[in-house]
Amino acid sequence: GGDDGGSAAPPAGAPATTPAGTVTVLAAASLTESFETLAGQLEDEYPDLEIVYSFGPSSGLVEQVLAGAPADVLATADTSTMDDAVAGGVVDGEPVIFARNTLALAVPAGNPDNVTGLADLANEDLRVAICEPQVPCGGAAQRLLDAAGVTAAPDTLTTDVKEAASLVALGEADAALIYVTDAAAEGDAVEIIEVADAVVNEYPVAVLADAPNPEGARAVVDAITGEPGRTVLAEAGFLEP
Amino acid sequence: MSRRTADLRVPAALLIPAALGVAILVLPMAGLVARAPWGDLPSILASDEVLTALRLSLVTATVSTGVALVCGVPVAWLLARTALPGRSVLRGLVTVPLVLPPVVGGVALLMVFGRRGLVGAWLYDTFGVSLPFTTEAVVLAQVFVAMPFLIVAVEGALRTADRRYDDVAATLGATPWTTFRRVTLPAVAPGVLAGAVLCWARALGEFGATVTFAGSFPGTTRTLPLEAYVAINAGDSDVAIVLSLLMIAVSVTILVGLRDRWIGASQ
Amino acid sequence: MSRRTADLRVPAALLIPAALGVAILVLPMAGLVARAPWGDLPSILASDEVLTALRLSLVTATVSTGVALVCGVPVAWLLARTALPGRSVLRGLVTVPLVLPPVVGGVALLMVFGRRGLVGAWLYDTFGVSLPFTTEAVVLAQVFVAMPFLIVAVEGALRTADRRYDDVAATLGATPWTTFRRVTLPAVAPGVLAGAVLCWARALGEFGATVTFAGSFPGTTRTLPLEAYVAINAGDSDVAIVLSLLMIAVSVTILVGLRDRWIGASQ
Amino acid sequence: MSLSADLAFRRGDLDLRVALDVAPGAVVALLGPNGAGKSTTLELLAGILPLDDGRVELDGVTLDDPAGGVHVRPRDRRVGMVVQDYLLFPKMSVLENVAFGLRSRGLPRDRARAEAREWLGRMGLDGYERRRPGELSGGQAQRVALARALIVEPRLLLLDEPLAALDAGTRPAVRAELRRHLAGYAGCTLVVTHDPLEAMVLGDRVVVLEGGRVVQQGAPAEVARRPRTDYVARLVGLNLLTGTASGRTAELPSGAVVALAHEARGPVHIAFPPVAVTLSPRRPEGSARNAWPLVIADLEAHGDLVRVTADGAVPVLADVTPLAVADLGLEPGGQVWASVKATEISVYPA
Amino acid sequence: MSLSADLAFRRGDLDLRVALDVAPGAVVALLGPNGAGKSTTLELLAGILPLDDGRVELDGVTLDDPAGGVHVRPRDRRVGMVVQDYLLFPKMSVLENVAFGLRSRGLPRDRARAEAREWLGRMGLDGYERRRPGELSGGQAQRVALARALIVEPRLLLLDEPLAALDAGTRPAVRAELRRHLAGYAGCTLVVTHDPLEAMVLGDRVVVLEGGRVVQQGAPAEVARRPRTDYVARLVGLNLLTGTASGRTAELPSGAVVALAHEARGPVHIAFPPVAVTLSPRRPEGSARNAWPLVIADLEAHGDLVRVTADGAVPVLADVTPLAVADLGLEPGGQVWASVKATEISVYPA
Ligand SMILES: Nc1ncnc2c1ncn2[C@@H]1O[C@H](COP(=O)(O)OP(=O)(O)OP(=O)(O)O)[C@@H](O)[C@H]1O
Ligand SMILES: Nc1ncnc2c1ncn2[C@@H]1O[C@H](COP(=O)(O)OP(=O)(O)OP(=O)(O)O)[C@@H](O)[C@H]1O
Ligand SMILES: [Mg+2]
Ligand SMILES: [Mg+2]
Repeated sequence: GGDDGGSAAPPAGAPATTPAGTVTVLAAASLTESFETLAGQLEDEYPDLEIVYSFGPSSGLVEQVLAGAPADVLATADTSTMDDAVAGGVVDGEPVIFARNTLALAVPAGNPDNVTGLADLANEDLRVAICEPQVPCGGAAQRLLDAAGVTAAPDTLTTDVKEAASLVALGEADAALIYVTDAAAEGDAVEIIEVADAVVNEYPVAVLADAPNPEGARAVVDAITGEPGRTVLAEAGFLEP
Repeated sequence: MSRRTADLRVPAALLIPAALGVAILVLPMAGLVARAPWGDLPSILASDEVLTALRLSLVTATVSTGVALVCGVPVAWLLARTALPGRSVLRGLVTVPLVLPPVVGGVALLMVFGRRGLVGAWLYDTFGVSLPFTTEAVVLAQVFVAMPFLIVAVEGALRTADRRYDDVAATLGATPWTTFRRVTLPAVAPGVLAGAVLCWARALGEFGATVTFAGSFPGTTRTLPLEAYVAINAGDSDVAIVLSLLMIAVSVTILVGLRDRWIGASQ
Repeated sequence: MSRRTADLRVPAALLIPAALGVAILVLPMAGLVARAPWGDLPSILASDEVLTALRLSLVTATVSTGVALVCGVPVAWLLARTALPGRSVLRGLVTVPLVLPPVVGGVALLMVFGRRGLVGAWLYDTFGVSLPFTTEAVVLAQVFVAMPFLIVAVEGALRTADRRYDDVAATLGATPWTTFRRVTLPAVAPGVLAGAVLCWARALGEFGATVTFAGSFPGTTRTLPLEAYVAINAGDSDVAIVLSLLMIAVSVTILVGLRDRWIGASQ
Repeated sequence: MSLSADLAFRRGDLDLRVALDVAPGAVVALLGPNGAGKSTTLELLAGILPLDDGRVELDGVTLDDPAGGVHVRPRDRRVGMVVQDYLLFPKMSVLENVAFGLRSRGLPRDRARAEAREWLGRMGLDGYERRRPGELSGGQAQRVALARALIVEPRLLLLDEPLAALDAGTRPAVRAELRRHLAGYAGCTLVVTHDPLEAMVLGDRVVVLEGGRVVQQGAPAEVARRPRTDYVARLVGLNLLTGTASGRTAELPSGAVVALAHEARGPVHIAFPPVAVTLSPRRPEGSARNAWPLVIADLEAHGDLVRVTADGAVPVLADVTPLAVADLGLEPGGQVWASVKATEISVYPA
Repeated sequence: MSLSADLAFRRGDLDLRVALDVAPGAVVALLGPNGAGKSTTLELLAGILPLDDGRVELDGVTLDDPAGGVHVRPRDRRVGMVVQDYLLFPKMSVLENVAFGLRSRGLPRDRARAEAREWLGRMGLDGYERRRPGELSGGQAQRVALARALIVEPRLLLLDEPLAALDAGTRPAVRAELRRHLAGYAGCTLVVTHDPLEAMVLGDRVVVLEGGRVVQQGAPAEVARRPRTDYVARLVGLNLLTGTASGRTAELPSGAVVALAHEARGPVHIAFPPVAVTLSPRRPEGSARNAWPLVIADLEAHGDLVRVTADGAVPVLADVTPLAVADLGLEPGGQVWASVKATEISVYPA
């Protein structure tokens, strides 16, 4: 249980001390690498602090919080899922945007089909993967394509940006619109073609209303939104808010 | 034996765990029903996308079950009835897709049947055929994920059945194929049916391997679970719940109808 | 019958589809093996996280199978052997978790057993117990998802078995419980074993319902499939493949060993 | 403990209506052709099949009464049953099979096993305790089934051809064991058998079933002497004719006339043994007043004698010596005269 | 078509070593106590069980030769088999069961069914074509199994107690049908039976198995007259003693001496029928030179006679009339003298 952290925390309203106890963070899966680095740093700084992460799809995390999960912090990959949490009254205060992500045109290593820009996505002969319009990366892709006046001819609408990324990495898709961070995570298997005016996606974080350890939670949120977070996130390809 | 006297009193030692088991399985569904946005139901269900996805789901799951029956029952028979060397390892391998996280399964399928995969590259170069992103790929993904259920269930049934009937058929001059078709298979029909139900249901609910290997395109590869997953990822769990209830309703109707007819006929 | 003469020649009508079936199931694994980063293997496998997740996976899958056996076999018996009214609807309901996309299943579990859920609220208010995000929740999610496999397989076996043995036991004065325990159950042991294998494997590979209902906490709820998911999301698909191969290796070893022992003992 | 049963049951073509009364401790031998409903009768009494109508009372307690909604479950009836195909529990050892009933009634394992061991000994199966049923020969399996049923001292014992698979050496021993057991047994017993000798040895009373109905019953000797149906006649090895008597003659439906030794009137059965039939190539001139021309249908060696089946207005079976067969040149299709002395014929009302 | 088999096989306690030669068209009746290995012998010949050693040749073709690595599969042997528990295919109708073998050999469905229908008729099962095996009585099922085996005209016919479940009325008819069929049949037949009459009627030759070995074989009449083992003696209803003869007497292992009618030397068998035994309360004074004091072990009604089992230095079975039982006051445990005339005794080398 996540309850044990509560007893170690100072009583609410007490003067701020060094954060201690266990802080449970529910975070979108795409934040895995960055947040684990960040946790290491924080725990070095505050020896009494222990950060426990549960990574999962944003929507599932929100369901958990709505069902009364004894967690302290919620970080999602888009604002709409966070809005559901706010509407459910489980968030303490206003969520804060701590990172943004941009889309990039990804092609397999070596760019075998000589993709040059967004216009190639309309090519029927290319195998194109784009995110489903209803999910965050898909919405962003739609806006980007609309702005560029391109009618894409996708062969698959992936439900998760990771799928599009791995399709490119395996050479099954000739081109895909994916987040820069996901493209970066695929390493050498994927090449990025820069796109102008890539629309962004925002990552909000919030302390939860029923947080067993609000002190610690606030310290963690501060770290995410502050300098330490910015550095780590930037390394993974995220943009500043 | 429709006429045999049924002992209606059931021992508590069985009834109590059974009730617990039913509760675990049925209560969550009650939760879904309670949570469903009944007002929005008609509009969600009547949408073209949903109907297309439903049709695709039913067609692919049924075709996959057919393929699994044709290929899987013989595999079960090999495992249960022959002295094949390395049989127990084969049995283990055949069970593997059960434990493989479906997404990894999809990746594995891509690596073999994808355009650059072991078999896929050859198919592509020779015939110009590429499996991913086609309805065939959906079927292949479903077969991969669901056939093991059929195999294991049928093998269990074959082991329960009396082998001596096969011997008798052999002395009457029947080839192994005739024996299989006319003696062995009818004897294990309930087991095959059970396996087919498992397989069909698993194929209908299949998501991970499909989305990775076949992609998700309306009309060709987007089945109902994919539709539901999209809704969840878009933060629209209400729609996901409605779609799930739809799948439940359809499959329960089909399974109940089918089983009652089958069981009725075989008694 | 270890000594009976085995007819090693297998009819082509069975061999060809069987070979196809085996190819569909085994080739993708070959793909995984081909792709695996064999050099990094030792370091990945030796990491604390992986070992923790492995232990957690094995423990929860085994406990879940135990629970499913205790609760599921009686349910199968009810469905196959009693004249329960509404039996075919119950059979349909019990099969539902098979078609439910696992993530939706997780949502449904939250709605019932979550701290604000139908049953969960009562549990929390009365006993101060909250299920989600505990190892118990992992087990519950796995039971929900995997028990139907056991039930369907065991019901199939029960229908194949000869009911007259039960009658004989009754005339000898055996209670239904004794009959069940000493006559019925041994007769369908292969079917129960098959069902347990399916159930265990499905529980081991379970991901969607677990991540939603139990979360993904290292040490308490992050099983191997969740670990693989985390790896994929961290851009580490190699790790995910290694983890999958680990699951395959473990489960094949256990299943092969267990079945050979069981089958050896029961002959 | 007495049994009083009135059974009505339909299944497929079978329309069974049987009334049975068995006195305490009595053994009834149930005879009848294949498909007569013998096994069905036992299953009804065991409570495995439900009565359509009627009533079963054992020792004053109503076990079945469909009209009154009474149906006692098989396990509460304390019946012991041996079925035609044994149905030994395949996953239990022979010893566990036999001990099963005692264990089910709550006896501790050791005592149940000791007693089962004793019963196996009586059945000549020492040393077979640890075998599985699949490792037994047919006759061994049948003896295990018998021991499994007898050991529980049921109030009603239902045995369906319990000795059919036993070899000629074991059968008398097991039959004697069974007879000994039944003699000291207070419950009622029904034994189905196709062996007339077995019926006579084991049964206090014989009940013959045909087509779901009781066609004859009585003491074994009575049934053996005065068969009432062709089946019973063949069973006890007599020729049986049915006709209408008036004085010293009886007319058969075929028009043939049979001379009788005593006066009789009305419908009668006419019985005589095959050895009483004399065959001759021409119409006999002797004192036998009954002589009919017949055609030989079949010859079959039969111990020291040959059984001749002959058809005609008065179809008969005749037992003759092999010598006679050679002398008379008997062969299927040949003509022959059969004669029977009136004094060899027994006549009783039909 | 002739069969020549030399079988060696071990399973559990059974150590089977049997050599069999069956002439073309001949019928061998296989007799023996339960567990002797009769069913095992048939399964070996059918190819269902593998020989440990030896050789099976049918019509000059080697079917089994483990040393040479030859094993012809059951389906290529053209054997027909009726097993003790029938094993009718449960999901097929009776007609389909019988037609199965013909269909398997490629006959078109209609012809196979027509022929099956004919065979069912011969077995007295008209009208049962569409039943499932589960809806048959025991005897009906056995007749279907017999028809299923006979219809394929196998080269080797293996029948395991094919008539055991038949009622007394049907049995002679089915036995006659079987005999007729076998008479016009070129293949070899082995029939397992526990019924001595059946063995005599059906078998051209009798082979007796005990404990996995052939203990006696020969023409039925020869075996019936000169039994060589207790089992055979009981089977044919004779008393059998074994002793060492020197001149007109033979000494038994128990020390008792038997007077013989003719000279004999060396180890001999001594046989006499139970009816030849006279029982008397005191030592008889008549011409019977063989008289032994015995204790009565058992009495059993037996047709018109009572069979008395008596133990002592010379254990015997005696058949006496019920009147004699009453006169002599015979009862188990009572003392009695048994006497046999030397002329009633047959003696032959052991
Ligand atoms: N399940 C069934 N459905 C329809 N008819 C059945 C069923 N079971 C048995 N019968 C028929 O009922 C009749 C009586 O069967 P039963 O088994 O009682 O005969 P039986 O007297 O025991 O004969 P046998 O001496 O051959 O064992 C038979 O004609 C049989 O075919
Ligand atoms: N699977 C087995 N394993 C071990 N022993 C077996 C097995 N099957 C049969 N036996 C034994 O082998 C012996 C011969 O069996 P078989 O069935 O050949 O006897 P049978 O002569 O047909 O007897 P019956 O007249 O009782 O049918 C028996 O003692 C039996 O217990
Ligand atoms: Mg019967
Ligand atoms: Mg046998």
